[in-house]
Amino acid sequence: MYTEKVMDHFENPRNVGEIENPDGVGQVGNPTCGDIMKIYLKVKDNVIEDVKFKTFGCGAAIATSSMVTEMVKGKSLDEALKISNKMVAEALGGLPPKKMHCSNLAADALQAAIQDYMDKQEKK
Amino acid sequence: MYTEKVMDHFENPRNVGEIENPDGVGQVGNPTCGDIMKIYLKVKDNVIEDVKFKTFGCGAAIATSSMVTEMVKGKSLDEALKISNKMVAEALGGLPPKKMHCSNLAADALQAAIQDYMDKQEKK
Amino acid sequence: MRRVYFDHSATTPVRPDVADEMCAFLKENFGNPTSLHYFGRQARKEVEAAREKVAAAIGATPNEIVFTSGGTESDNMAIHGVAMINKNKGNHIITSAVEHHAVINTVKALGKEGFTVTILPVDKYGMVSVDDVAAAITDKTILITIMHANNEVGTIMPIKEIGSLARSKGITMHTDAVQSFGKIPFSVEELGVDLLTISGHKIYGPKGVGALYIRKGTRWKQSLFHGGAQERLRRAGTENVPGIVGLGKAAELAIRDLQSEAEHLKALRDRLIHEVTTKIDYVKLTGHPTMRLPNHASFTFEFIEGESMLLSLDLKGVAASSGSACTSGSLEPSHVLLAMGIPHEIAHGSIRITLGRDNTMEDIDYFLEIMPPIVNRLRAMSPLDQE
Amino acid sequence: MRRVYFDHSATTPVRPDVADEMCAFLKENFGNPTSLHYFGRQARKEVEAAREKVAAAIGATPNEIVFTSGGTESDNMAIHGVAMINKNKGNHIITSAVEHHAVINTVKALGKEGFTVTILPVDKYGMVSVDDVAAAITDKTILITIMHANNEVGTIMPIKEIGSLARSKGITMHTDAVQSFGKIPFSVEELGVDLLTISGHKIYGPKGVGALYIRKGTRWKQSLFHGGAQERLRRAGTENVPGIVGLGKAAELAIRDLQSEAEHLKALRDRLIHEVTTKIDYVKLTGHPTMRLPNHASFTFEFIEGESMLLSLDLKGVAASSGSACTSGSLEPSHVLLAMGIPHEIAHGSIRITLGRDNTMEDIDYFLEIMPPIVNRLRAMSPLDQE
Ligand SMILES: Cc1ncc(COP(=O)(O)O)c(C=O)c1O
Ligand SMILES: Cc1ncc(COP(=O)(O)O)c(C=O)c1O
Ligand code: FES
Ligand code: FES
Repeated sequence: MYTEKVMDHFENPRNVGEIENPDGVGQVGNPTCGDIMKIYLKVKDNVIEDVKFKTFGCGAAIATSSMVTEMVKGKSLDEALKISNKMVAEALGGLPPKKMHCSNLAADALQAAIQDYMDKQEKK
Repeated sequence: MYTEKVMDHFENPRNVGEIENPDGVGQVGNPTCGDIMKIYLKVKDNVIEDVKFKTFGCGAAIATSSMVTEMVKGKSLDEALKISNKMVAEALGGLPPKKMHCSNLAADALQAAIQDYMDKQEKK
Repeated sequence: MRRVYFDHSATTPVRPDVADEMCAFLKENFGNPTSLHYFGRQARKEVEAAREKVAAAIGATPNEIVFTSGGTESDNMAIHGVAMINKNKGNHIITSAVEHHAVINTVKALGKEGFTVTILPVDKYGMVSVDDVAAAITDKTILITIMHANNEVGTIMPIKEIGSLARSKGITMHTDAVQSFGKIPFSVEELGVDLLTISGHKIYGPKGVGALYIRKGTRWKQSLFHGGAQERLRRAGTENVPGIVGLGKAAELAIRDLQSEAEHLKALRDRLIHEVTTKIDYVKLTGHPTMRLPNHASFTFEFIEGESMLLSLDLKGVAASSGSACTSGSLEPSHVLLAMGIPHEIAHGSIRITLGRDNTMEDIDYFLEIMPPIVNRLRAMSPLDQE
Repeated sequence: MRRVYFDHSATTPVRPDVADEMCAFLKENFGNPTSLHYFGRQARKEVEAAREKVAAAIGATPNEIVFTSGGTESDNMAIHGVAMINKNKGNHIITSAVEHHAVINTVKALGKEGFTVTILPVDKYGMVSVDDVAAAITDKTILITIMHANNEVGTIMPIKEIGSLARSKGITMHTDAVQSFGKIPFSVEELGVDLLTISGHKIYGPKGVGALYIRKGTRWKQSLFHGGAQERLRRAGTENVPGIVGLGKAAELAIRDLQSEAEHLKALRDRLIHEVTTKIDYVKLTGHPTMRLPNHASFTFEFIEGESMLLSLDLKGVAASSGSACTSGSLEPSHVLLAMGIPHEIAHGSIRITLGRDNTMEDIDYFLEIMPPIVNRLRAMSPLDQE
């Protein structure tokens, strides 16, 4: 049911883990519904220098988390903000219809992390 | 679905035909319902000397007609009157449940033929 | 004893190619197609390949095909599902008097649950008239279900005309194509139907599997089985994978060979019909003389009864039937023949000879040799007036 | 790659003996059992022989067995048929929260059609309490339907006690024995049930065939399919003869081997359960520790999600599932685990290992070798607090 690309990201997820003292953190989902994604950002000069994730969820959830981190690493925040769930799914060669919402989660977690970074910047 | 006995009587029916100047004739059923049995009797000293049948109907109808004629040939009218549809079916080694009514027809045709003989006697 | 099978409308032998494919499958590929793992995916692949074959065979897209346990389930599912979803829109259903029991009994059951039913008559050939359909339509009509070809008398109905009429009125149209599929060419587009029933065991495929075509966008809902989410929620229950594989293969081969088979069958059939109707007295062909299935010959023999003919033929090794396999077990004469205006006593003397791909001209010759004495013997036993 | 099949509750491979018999049948004996002629009678003989085998396997008489297209159809047919015939007598149906969807969705659908439904809770082991059943009974209760063994957690229900309770109150009792049949010994007499469901593909038989036991004298009517007069008017549609033959054979063999299989399976299962629960942290066995199917082990692994475990196992060649095959395709956690009081986030981390006759201790060893690193890897990826 999953594409080779999905399985590759599931088996060898990129950027798993946490960043100590991150510049931004985003978390979406909750354990009751069975999916949680957490994304950590390190930002320098408006560019995402480093990104890591932790995910509790299905295979698609793990693969989309991995893919989204790969897609934004080295990108400017403006570029990163343009990443939609559709783009994530496409980058993985597609997802089964039932699993499209998993890609939502990944994009949402990223947006949340960027928002968190921006909020923190404002407060400075 | 039919016993060997039924098939034997179907394949080699005994006493098929008509009797010229019969002493009694019985006919039951009608072509609309798909079954007609006609039994001809020759009676002497209250004994059935000869009996013949003609039948329009299913395999069971033909076999029960044949069997009933065989059962009554040479019997006294009193004995013949005791022949029930159950006895005919049993003599054939049984009939499928759906086909039990065919044995009714045969016994009924016999009774009708005897009745016809008796009616004629009375009128003499 | 020589054995001749002449009852292909009741069921067909499984083609060796189909049986081989199914057997390989039975032994090796056993997964549940719903399972996510390797074994499940292997099974899923085959189910989807079969779906593509069935879809291609009737000119549909794979998503429009739902696998079922057979023609009976497909008919029930089609009719009930359209009735249930449309019951607030209308309650009138049109069918014909010569449908298979799977259709007519389903429609009649709905008739007891508040639906209004029109059962259209047929002409002496068993044909429904398009004008009758048009006249029966009301603004409450939600479904027209009329078979493509009749199982008892082989008549092919004007489904194309009825289909376009239905479409022009926005009425959902179902056809039972169990007998026509694989025997005459058609596509769902050409017929203009919204739902169409097929069955595996009538096309040299396995028993216990069938399909329902449901055109994309058709107002229909699953209303028979509750359970798992199989077949995209359109049919609950673990898929009969080997059966589905067999149906796919059988459908593919049936379409591939349709043209050449039809020629072969027509040659046999035409000789059979010609010889029987000329060599035996008081015999009539039932069904339409030309608009009929290529493998189908059906007759009435006056003064004698069908079952006794069948038994006599069986004793000589010939397997035929008198109407449908279902009615063979019952005592009433065929509802199809009665609807065609054939009197009861004559309807009782019906015989159906349905040919198949393995039949030969020798089979026909054999039948023509044994049938006249059978008829003579039974007529000699018949009390009916024969002048 | 080593391939280990651990999903026998989803479906089983067809036993070679069964497949051989079916294949011979597919190729040679193709008649329609309703047909009167030779070919029909040959098929009929085999159908009735299979019916005797199935009847013998559950201690019933052959007339009490109706063949269907599978467990889902049998469940639907049982429940709907009892509801329809008794609707003037009463309208209350009792079931449990852990039934298969084929039962619970059917009962819920009746709940929308004027029936009152009681869905009994279960304890933390997934067990229904007999007292709860007794307390739920009203003078309107017409049907109790509670499964014999649960497919997701393997718990065996006190059907004998519930059956005799139902009988003492004159209430019809149905049990879904799809998972227990062939795995634990029982007879319909001993269980005291009026209707009982079995399915071919769970006992090393074919998919697409099942049976419903209907005790003589039970108030039940055919209410799903309309059509021909097959199965003594209890199930319309041409019989799936090869499937039925396969089911008969599979049932016979399952009962013959039940005792020895059960010992083999229990040895594997017990080692599996012991090792998993001692070697891996934050793991719990789900279902009853002793009143469970001999081949059934099911667990929850905290902090991680089921599908990702299944995918990881699959990459190593191990086929397992997380609950039922039906729910594997869905996003909600199992209704069974939730009914047992397991919190959502833990229910999401469930895995079911169901063993079969071809599994070996090496298969268990292999699983025990690969599972801990999988759990570790996924837990390392999990954002949930793990102290
Ligand atoms: C026209 C027609 N419809 C439906 C059916 C039923 O199909 P099945 O036997 O697969 O249930 C048949 C055959 O029996 C048929 O001839
Ligand atoms: C307990 C139970 N009931 C019913 C079914 C449905 O049976 P089938 O797959 O034959 O439709 C299953 C299996 O899926 C089951 O485990
Ligand atoms: S994250 Fe919910 S199913 Fe994939
Ligand atoms: S005489 Fe009517 S069915 Fe036999």
